[in-house]
Amino acid sequence: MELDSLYQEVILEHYKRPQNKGLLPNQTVQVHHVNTSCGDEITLNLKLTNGVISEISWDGVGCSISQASTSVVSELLKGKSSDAALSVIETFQAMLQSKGSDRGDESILEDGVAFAGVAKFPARVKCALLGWMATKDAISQSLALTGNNAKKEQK
Amino acid sequence: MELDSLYQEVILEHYKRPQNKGLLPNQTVQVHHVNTSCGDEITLNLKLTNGVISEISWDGVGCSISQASTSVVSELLKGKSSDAALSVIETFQAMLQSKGSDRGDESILEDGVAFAGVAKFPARVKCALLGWMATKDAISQSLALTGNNAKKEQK
Amino acid sequence: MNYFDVSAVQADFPILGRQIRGNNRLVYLDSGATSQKPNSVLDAERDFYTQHNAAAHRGAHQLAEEATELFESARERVAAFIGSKVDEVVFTKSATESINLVAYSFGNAEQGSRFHIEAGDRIVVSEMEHHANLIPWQELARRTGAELVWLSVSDDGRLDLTNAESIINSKTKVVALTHQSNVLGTINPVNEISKFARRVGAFFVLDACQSVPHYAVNVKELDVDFIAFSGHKMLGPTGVGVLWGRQELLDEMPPFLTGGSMIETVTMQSATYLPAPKRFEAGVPNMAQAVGLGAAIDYLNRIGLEKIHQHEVQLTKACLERLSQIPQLKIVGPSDMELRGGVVSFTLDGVHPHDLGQALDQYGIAVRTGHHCAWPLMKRFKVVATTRASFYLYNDLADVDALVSGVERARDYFLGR
Amino acid sequence: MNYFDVSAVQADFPILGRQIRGNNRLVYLDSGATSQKPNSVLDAERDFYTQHNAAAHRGAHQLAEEATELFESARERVAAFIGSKVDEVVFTKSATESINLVAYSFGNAEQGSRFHIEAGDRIVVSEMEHHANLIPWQELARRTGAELVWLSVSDDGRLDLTNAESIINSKTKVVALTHQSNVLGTINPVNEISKFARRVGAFFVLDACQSVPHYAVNVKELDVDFIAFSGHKMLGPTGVGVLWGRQELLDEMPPFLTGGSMIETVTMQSATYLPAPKRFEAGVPNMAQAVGLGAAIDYLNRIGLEKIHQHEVQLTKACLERLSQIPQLKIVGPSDMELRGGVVSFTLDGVHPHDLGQALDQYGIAVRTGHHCAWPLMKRFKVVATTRASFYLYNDLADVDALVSGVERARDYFLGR
Ligand SMILES: Cc1ncc(COP(=O)(O)O)c(C=O)c1O
Ligand SMILES: Cc1ncc(COP(=O)(O)O)c(C=O)c1O
Repeated sequence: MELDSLYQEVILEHYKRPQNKGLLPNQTVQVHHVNTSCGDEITLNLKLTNGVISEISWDGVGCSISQASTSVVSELLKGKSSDAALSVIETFQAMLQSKGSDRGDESILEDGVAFAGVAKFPARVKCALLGWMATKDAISQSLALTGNNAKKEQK
Repeated sequence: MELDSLYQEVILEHYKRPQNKGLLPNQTVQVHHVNTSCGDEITLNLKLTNGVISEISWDGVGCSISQASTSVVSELLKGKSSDAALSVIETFQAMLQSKGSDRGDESILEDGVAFAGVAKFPARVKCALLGWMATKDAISQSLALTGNNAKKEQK
Repeated sequence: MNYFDVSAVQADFPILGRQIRGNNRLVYLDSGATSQKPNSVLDAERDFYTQHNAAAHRGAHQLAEEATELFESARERVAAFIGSKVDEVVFTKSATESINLVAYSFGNAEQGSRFHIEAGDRIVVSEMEHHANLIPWQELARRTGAELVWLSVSDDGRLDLTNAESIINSKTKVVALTHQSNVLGTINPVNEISKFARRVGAFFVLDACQSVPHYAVNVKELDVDFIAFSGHKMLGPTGVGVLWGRQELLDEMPPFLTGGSMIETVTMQSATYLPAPKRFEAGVPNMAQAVGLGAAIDYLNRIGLEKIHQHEVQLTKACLERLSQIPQLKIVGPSDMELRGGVVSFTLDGVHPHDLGQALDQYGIAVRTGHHCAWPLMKRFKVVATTRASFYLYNDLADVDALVSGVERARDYFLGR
Repeated sequence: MNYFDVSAVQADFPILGRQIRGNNRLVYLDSGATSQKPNSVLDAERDFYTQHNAAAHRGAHQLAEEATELFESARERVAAFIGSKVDEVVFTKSATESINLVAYSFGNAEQGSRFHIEAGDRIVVSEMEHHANLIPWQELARRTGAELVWLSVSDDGRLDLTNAESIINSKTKVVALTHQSNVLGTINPVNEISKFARRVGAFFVLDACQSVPHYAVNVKELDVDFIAFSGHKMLGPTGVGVLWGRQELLDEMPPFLTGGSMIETVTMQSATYLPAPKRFEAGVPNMAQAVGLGAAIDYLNRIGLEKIHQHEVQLTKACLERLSQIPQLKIVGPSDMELRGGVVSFTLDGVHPHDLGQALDQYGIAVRTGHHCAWPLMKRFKVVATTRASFYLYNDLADVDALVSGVERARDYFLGR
């Protein structure tokens, strides 16, 4: 049954028990993303310490796909360098935009491969990407910020 | 041949030798009408003397239908009372808007019945009506004007 | 009870034979977004293209004459359908364009014109507007400095009119309101509200997108100045909408889109404009779509709007009754059939509308999920989104059954694990 | 010489089998006003309605997904056709809307925006513009207080560029020009003129209605900012047009029509807007028409625009040569094929274009007569109207023959008596 191929056990698990949900203070940046086609919203705090993501926390409302996917990305990228994280995000994005041809590399994406099936439902791709795009945005903003700070210190 | 049913001999005659073409001075009113779909233009002078159309003269550029039709109306209504003239115009208009079912009353419209065939060509109805509508407008304006004058005199 | 032969109607809509996600029968419950099209509409469009296609109002040759005649006869059909004069019907591309047309035309009116809007003036909308009848007014307010205020919505999904008199005050130039909410199904008491507008001399713009397709709307009986609706929601083609406006207003309003076929005379410096409806139909018009809309109206008339309405009431009533037996389900909107159309929105505790919609789709049931282009209304009801089923003449009680059991199955799928 | 199998092409257009005024073969020489449609375009539209119809970008069910995919794939086709990025293609209802969109969007830009236009600024057009590329700029000038000036046309129907540098001066914010005149057939040297615009930082809007359907137009090679064209003149359905704009401009410009599907977030007071192209596509879009336009582009690509162009050049050349042998006939426009498309306007001494057109129609020949929505150009050439024949891929030399002998017959009819 195709519904199961979309809603893998892993996804429903993360949906019921989302990781890192609840905003932590002391973030480097906070971002707020909205899925304009359905109104789902997410707020995400990210802390970058010496180029490494030391914390991701988030809150928001959304469907199982967007909630689970945000839970997965927040687990997966914690402890990774910003470069490594951005590359993982790229891998995930490529899988989602492959229309189903790319089943995802489990060694890189771990639980994230559960979302491979979403790629066949174009209207849901944005749900699966919501948390990931928020994270990507947060990393870029953090880098810009710490880069700026670095520059300021040089002056 | 249907072209002949549109371009009756009478029409081509009036087109080649238009009556009352060339504007006369001393009009009661002057009107300027344009056929917006093709750009044809007509200027018409009308003189109302004691409620009777004593002169109609006109100038303009246009197709054979609009030129001939203006020539016909200027001949036909000269000497008629404004009421009689308006009623003739109404008869002509009804014929043109009948889509071909009304062949026109020759005792009223005289040469005007030659335009009965135009009613079958919706895009040309406006051409045939251009001079007639200008005359109608000129009569109304003249009446309003002389009515106003009459009122002014009463005061 | 059958008001007409529903299965004969279904046979006129080829798409209803489609199979969805495997071999599920299509249960199409998204007519509020766009309706399906009967063969007669598609045939009318094709006949236009294969027999009569030419630029209407722009040529004297036979095809151009025929195209003009067909286009104008579509206008006559629309006029008869809403009880208006022929020249009061303006063809647009959509209800969205129709409403923007009014907003921009007012914005174009010079000082001294009765359509002119400026700082200090007020524009009144409601909290249940579709974005199409909200944002054009926000933008007009922004451009002119006018103030935008609104009627709010009560918990049972009705307009709150208790302070209508102070909201629609003497500064009010425009009241823009939906006839029927595309989310709640609520039908607004138009003539009651327009009294407030009349009292202060405000223009009344009615968004009739969700009413005209479903029950008889007669502009002679409605005390409003403009109505807007879309062809694609009433069995017609995409790409055609209607603005109806009172003749004396349309003839006086400044144009919106400018270009060919709407002019009287043109110099390099300036132009004068034809009377309505041409004044508002610049360019080669959407002829085939207007003709298709004419055929759609013929189809609706053949069945009869009164019967269509009763049929939809019957389905909606059954749907409301059955859905409210699902304990986790909450109806968003009036729960009875009093002043209510065939649109049913709901939420299901613990299941996000997107997930519910996905599951229903898997069973062949097409519903709309999301904010339904009525974001402020979602906030009003403190939901992110709802699931919406909307009915039309080709739906039947089997569709209601499919929906209800689909919702139960989906609930068990997501909550049962 | 045959560049492609013209009779096979003709067989794809059912309307060409029509008989006119009795049993005359239809000789359709009015493609400049609107083109005829091949079966494949009508089939694509019908397939959309009978298999995939749903509101694109507004639902998650299978039909909505398919409708979205088809609509967006039409956009990809248009983009590939003009060599642009996908997101630079905005679907409108017509070229007229496309041009109005730019004019209104600029008019909506606040002070400080690079699109803002105000008193003291200048907008430059030409004397050969179609009303669609003239009146929107007159109106923008009127609303903002900007000055409207124009490039004039020389006796041989070319743009007079001798004083272009002083006309397109440093105050100039917009230059709006036609790629090819719909009356004269003149093709303007776009990149030469856009140099003047670039020098002063003005935006360049190109009306490509008469070029895109007939020869390859690649926005990468054109040094312009916007191009506008209509689907119905290029084998596509009525009710669909395109605006192409440089991405960085479209993304920064204020919206024009507002409503659903173009918003990011909405409160009762204000809204934020999606990036282009969605920002400019409010409402349920003209999906079937966009899909039909995609099929039209497939058809044109199958024949090849280069071949279509050469075919038209051949017909136009023959037409010009043969018509100029009629002593009473005057060509309005360039008499050679240098920078010239398949549109031939003329006058016949002593026979008004309306009468000539009527006679030709009687013989089955459809031409356009009148001012062709280019009234100022008529005045420039001191004519009330012209007769215009315009060619497309389904015309052949027999059509040229029919036209020429038709003109001779009509002349004898009116002047011979
Ligand atoms: C040069 C030119 N510009 C603009 C237009 C307007 O196109 P539409 O009427 O399809 O909007 C036309 C055709 O009528 C045209 O020939
Ligand atoms: C109440 C209401 N108003 C306006 C619209 C806008 O209609 P369209 O998108 O056809 O312009 C819709 C439908 O989307 C609607 O339901």
